[in-house]
Formats: sequence, structure tokens, C-alpha cells
Amino acid sequence: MVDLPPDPIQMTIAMITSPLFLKVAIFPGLTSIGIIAAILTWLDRKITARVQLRIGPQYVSPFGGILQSFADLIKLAFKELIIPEKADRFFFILAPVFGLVLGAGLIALIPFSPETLISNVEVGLPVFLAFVTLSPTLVLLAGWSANSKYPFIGGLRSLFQQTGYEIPLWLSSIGVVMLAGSFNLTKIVQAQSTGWFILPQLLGAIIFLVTSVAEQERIPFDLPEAEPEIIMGWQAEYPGFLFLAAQGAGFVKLYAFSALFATIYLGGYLGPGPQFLGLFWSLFKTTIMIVLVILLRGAFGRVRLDQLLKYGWTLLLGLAIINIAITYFLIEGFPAI
Amino acid sequence: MVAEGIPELVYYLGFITVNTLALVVILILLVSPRDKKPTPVKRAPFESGQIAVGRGRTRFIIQYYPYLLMFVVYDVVAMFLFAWAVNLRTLGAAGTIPVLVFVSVLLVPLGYALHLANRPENW
Amino acid sequence: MTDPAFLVVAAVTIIGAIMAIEARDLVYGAAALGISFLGIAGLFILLDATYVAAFQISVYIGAVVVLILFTVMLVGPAKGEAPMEHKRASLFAAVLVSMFLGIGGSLASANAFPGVEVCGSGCDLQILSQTLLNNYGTQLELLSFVLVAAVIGALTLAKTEKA
Amino acid sequence: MEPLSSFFAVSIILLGIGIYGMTTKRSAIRILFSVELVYNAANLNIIAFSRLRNPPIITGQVIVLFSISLAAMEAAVGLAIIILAFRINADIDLRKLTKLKG
Repeated sequence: MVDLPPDPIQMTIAMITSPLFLKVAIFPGLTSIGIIAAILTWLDRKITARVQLRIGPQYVSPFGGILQSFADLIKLAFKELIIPEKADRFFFILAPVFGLVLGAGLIALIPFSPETLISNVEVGLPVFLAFVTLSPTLVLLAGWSANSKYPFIGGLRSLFQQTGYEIPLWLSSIGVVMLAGSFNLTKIVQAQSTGWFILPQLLGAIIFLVTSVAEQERIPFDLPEAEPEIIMGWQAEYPGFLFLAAQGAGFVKLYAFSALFATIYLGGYLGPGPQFLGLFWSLFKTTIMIVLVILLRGAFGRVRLDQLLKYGWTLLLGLAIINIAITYFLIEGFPAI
Repeated sequence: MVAEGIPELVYYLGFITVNTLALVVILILLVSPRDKKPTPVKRAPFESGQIAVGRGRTRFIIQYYPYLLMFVVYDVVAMFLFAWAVNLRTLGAAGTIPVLVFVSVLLVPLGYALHLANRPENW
Repeated sequence: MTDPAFLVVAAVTIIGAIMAIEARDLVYGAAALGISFLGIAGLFILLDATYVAAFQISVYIGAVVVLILFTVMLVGPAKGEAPMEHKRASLFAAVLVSMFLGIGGSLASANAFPGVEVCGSGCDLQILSQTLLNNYGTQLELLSFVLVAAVIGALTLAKTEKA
Repeated sequence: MEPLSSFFAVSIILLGIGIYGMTTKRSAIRILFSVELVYNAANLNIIAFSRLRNPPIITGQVIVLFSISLAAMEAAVGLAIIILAFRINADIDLRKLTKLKG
């Protein structure tokens, strides 16, 4: 009896219930990213409001307007997509979409806990940084495609801002690799079982935090979308849902970078208590980092582009190289050379 | 056959791309309202109220060109530093001398680029 | 016979390369070039060279293609894209390409030795770093001088003396 | 495992496209595209040969690390020359770059 190919219904059920699909679609995957990005939008507005002694969103739901961003999501979805006629339609629509995909792709590499890790890549950290290096290119293409002055200037600013902070971001994460001896993020977390890396790597952690805020293009480094100067920068021409995709990518990157900071410097899923609490610990540390980064928004003014570039290349790069030297002497002991 | 972890990453990226593209296409085709006769003003580029004059993709001075060039060079430096940082414990001092020379020699063009970038009359 | 992953990635690379040369607008060409380099990074992953693939993406697409995009935006769209090729050169080029493909095809079919399934020490990261620094240390130092020369040359070329 | 001939064929096709681009295109940036394509075809060949020989060795990947950095530098210098050419006669059509003095 010829064995029939498994009929498609069986196959789809098998696929949907496979553990990988559950991880991809539910926890570290798509739905959790959508919900967390929406909640972060609300949290960002709420905390900035409280810092400025006002109340912030409060109407949409009983406790503190937490569903405000879901209401915005529905409102923006029904807006008309006005694409300027001289705009380049292909890049105009695809650039924010792939910006969102790249931002969400970062979450797959981060080990929230050993069993909810989607892809345990041997070269985890360089792949993460490779995805991070690509997003300003998409912002440049988005700004260029809108074919109007302010978005183009915003796109160019994103390109030049990237050169200022990208190299210190890399060199500060090299300190972690030297201590852990591997790129694999799970091995980095396990290497921190004796002591978290934030203690020997304090300088590196500060540089990493500063440059990751610049990578997310949040205040004080939000030059590409500086509201007062170049009206929302590269997002100025974006209508309805595409504007949401452009904004959402920023909050997904905020979530991804805070999770990476918690994984690299604060010992990921390691913490007192039984082993299955790991997921709680990693999410707890990530939330602390998110609140810290959001508080930065309330406290600092915007940095000028030439200041950012000058200090990025002199101060941040020098501190990153000093951090590598310190870590080297920590490992090798002083009479090394 | 492929390195461990890459198929799941490709599966994840494919899953997200398909979902986002499907969402955008559905929104564009079905959900968002369509204006049959868009007035020219509606589709003009948004310049906070002013009439857009001149080319959209304006000319710009390349005062920050040295920084962009240094970004390419220090990307390459970071590539070798990552390779060195992975097994620093087994390499010891003998392995670090080439990297030390590599990084210190490459500080020279950084100085020249910073010197040039801070003098905008050169561009 | 050949696994589908390789066919998809190779098709993306080749179509990206053709688009990069033939695209009417230079920014489209630069984007197609980026996609072709992404395909080549995918081929590196198929060859178990994941470290090189990660840095091919970040150095090539993250820096070189961005530099090309920057120059295209600075220089490219000033003038309309004139129809460029003329017939005689493309005929000569087509002959050249077919001759190369011919040689390549024959060579490829000749040494069709299949690869070894497991590459133990051949693609281990630690051994990559050890060989890079122990056996190729001096080459690394000489490379730094080449990089210095290239950067200072590019800077002096691109700057103008407002004498 | 993918036999060497298919990787070799891909890199030969890329080489063919690169040479076609170099010979027929007049815009300097297009020629830079094709030079980069030929560079990548060579990198692909080096890694394919070093991975698919009988005991696979690692030196192929080390050589490609050096080659990627040199290609980045070559692109940087090429683009600086293009900017200079654009500044001199406002057009990067190679047939107009005939005056030898800078």
C-alpha cells in the first residue's frame, strides 16, 4: 500500500505544535514582541510624563491607560496611506518593514532561559552586532526614498550618527568576549555563574549602555528624528501604519538591547532561587534596564551631531580601548608583556 | 549540516517577514481608506506648511566624510579584535603583540581624520 | 541532488549581482549589490564559515555598501542616467563571459570531489583565532600599514584645499 | 554536502558578471560594483576550496578575513577617486576623464 504523503492538515498541526513554532510565534517570538513593544510605548510616555510632573496617558483603561498604545495601533491602522508622489514607492514601503524585521530578529539570539532560546548560534554576539549595523542603512534608504528635504537630512544624520557610536559599541562588547572566551550568548551567561560581568567590566558596561541608547536613536541621541529641527526626521513623510512600523522598530530595539545588556553584564537567567526561576530573573533585569533607559529620556537634552561624532571618536573610543587593556591585564596579570 | 542555530534563526526571520509583509499588504489593500482624487497639495512633500522648493534630495557638504571612512577602517579593526578576544587565555602575550601593533598603528589615521573633520573649510 | 538551500542562496546572489549591474537607478544598484553580498554571506554559512559570514555582513554591507550609497547620493542623481552601453563593447564582453563560463564549467565538472561531511578542526572558531594570530601575526601587522596608507590616501584625495 | 563544482560554478558566474560590468559600463560607480563582485567571487572560491578539500583546513577563512579588509580599503580609495572626479568635471562618465592632470 503506497504510503500516502501525510495529508496537509496533519502536517500543519504537527508544525504548529512543534516547540520551535511555539517559541517563534508565542514567547520570544512575534506576539510577545508586539505586545511588549506596545506596552513599552505606553511605559515610555507614562514615565516621561511623571518625570515632567504631568500624568500622561490615563483614559484608555482603568489602571493608568495601559491600553493607550493598542488604541493608537487601531487608530493608525485605519489612516489613509498618503505616499508623496515623487517618493520611491518600493523603498518607501519596504524600508520600515525590514527595519521592524531586523529589530525583531535580534530577540531570537538572546537566551532568556535555556529552553526558550530560539537560535543558539555559535557566533551569537557578532551576528547580533551585524544585524545592528544594518538598521541605519535602512533608515538612510527610507529617508532617501521620501524624496523631500527633511527625511533626507534625517537619513543622512542617521548614517553619520552610526559612525560615531558603532565602533565603541563593538569594542565595549569585546571586553565581555575576552572574559567569557566565547561568542555564544549562552556560554557568556554560564561564564557569569561565578560573578556577573558588570563588576570587572563597569567601564565597558557604561560605554555599552550609552552607545546602545544611541543605536536605538532615543533622546539624547535622537538626531535622525529630531522633532523640533527636522520634523520627525526620516519618519516625517510616513502615513498610518508605516509610521507605526517605523516607531515600533525603535521600541523593539529598546527591548532587545536591554535584554542583551542584562544577558551580557547582569548574568542573564542566573539568580538566586531554583533553576526554573531563570526566566523571571532575565525578564526582571531587562525591565530594570528598560526603565533606566527611559528615565534617560526625561533627563537629557539632544546632542549636536558634530559633538556626538567628536566625542564618540575621541572619548568613547579611547575609553573602550582602555577598557580592553584593563580586561587584558585582569586576565593575564600585570607582568604579561 | 549547517552551523548549529542558523536554521532556527532563518525560520524566525522568515516567519516575521512573512507576517509583517502580509499585515502591510492587507492594510494597504483592504483596511486603509483610499482617496479617489487626491488633491495635489495632499501628495506634496510635507515641509511643515511651506511649499516645497527645489530638489527633494538636496546637496550636502561632506564634512563628516573622514568619520565615515574611519568607520570602515575600524569595522575591520573590530573584526580582528573579535578574533583575538575569543581565546585570549590560550594565546597569552605572544598572540597579543600583532594585535597591539595593529591597533596602535591604526590610531595614526584616526588622528589625521579627526584633524581634517574639525576643519570644515577643507570640504 | 543539490540541496534546495544552496540553490535559493545562489539564485539570490546571482540575481542580485545582475541587478546591481543592470539597474537603471544607482541606488537600486547599490541595494541589489547589498542583497548579493547577503547571498554570499549565506553561501559562507553553508560552508560552515559563520564567523566570516557574520563579519562579511557587518563589514561589507554595514560599511562598504553604505559608503557606496553615500557616494551615489552625493554624486549619482545629479544627472539623468544616460543610456550607457554601446553595442561593440557588450558583444566583446558577452564573448568574454561565455569563454569564462566555458572554462569554469569544464573545470567544475572535472574536480567534482564532494566535501567531507563533518569539518572538525577545519572550521572551529578557536583554531581560526589561533592560526590568525600565531601563524599570520606578522601579516596582520603588515596589513595595518596597508590600511593606514589607504585611509590617508582616500582622505587627501577627497579633501579640497581652499587655497 | 554540496560538491565543490556548484560553489565553483557560482563564483565563475559572478566573475563573468563582474567582467561584463567592467567592460560595458561607463559610470565609474557601476565599475566599482563589478570590481566588488569579482572580489567576492574570489573570496567564495577560497572558502569553498578550503572547506571542501579532504581534511578541511582553516587557513581559507583566515585569508578571507584579510581579503575582506583589503576589499573594504580598495572600495574606500575607489570612492574617494570618484568624489574627486566628480568635483573636477561634475560627471563620473569614464570617457570624459581624459585629462591626466588632477
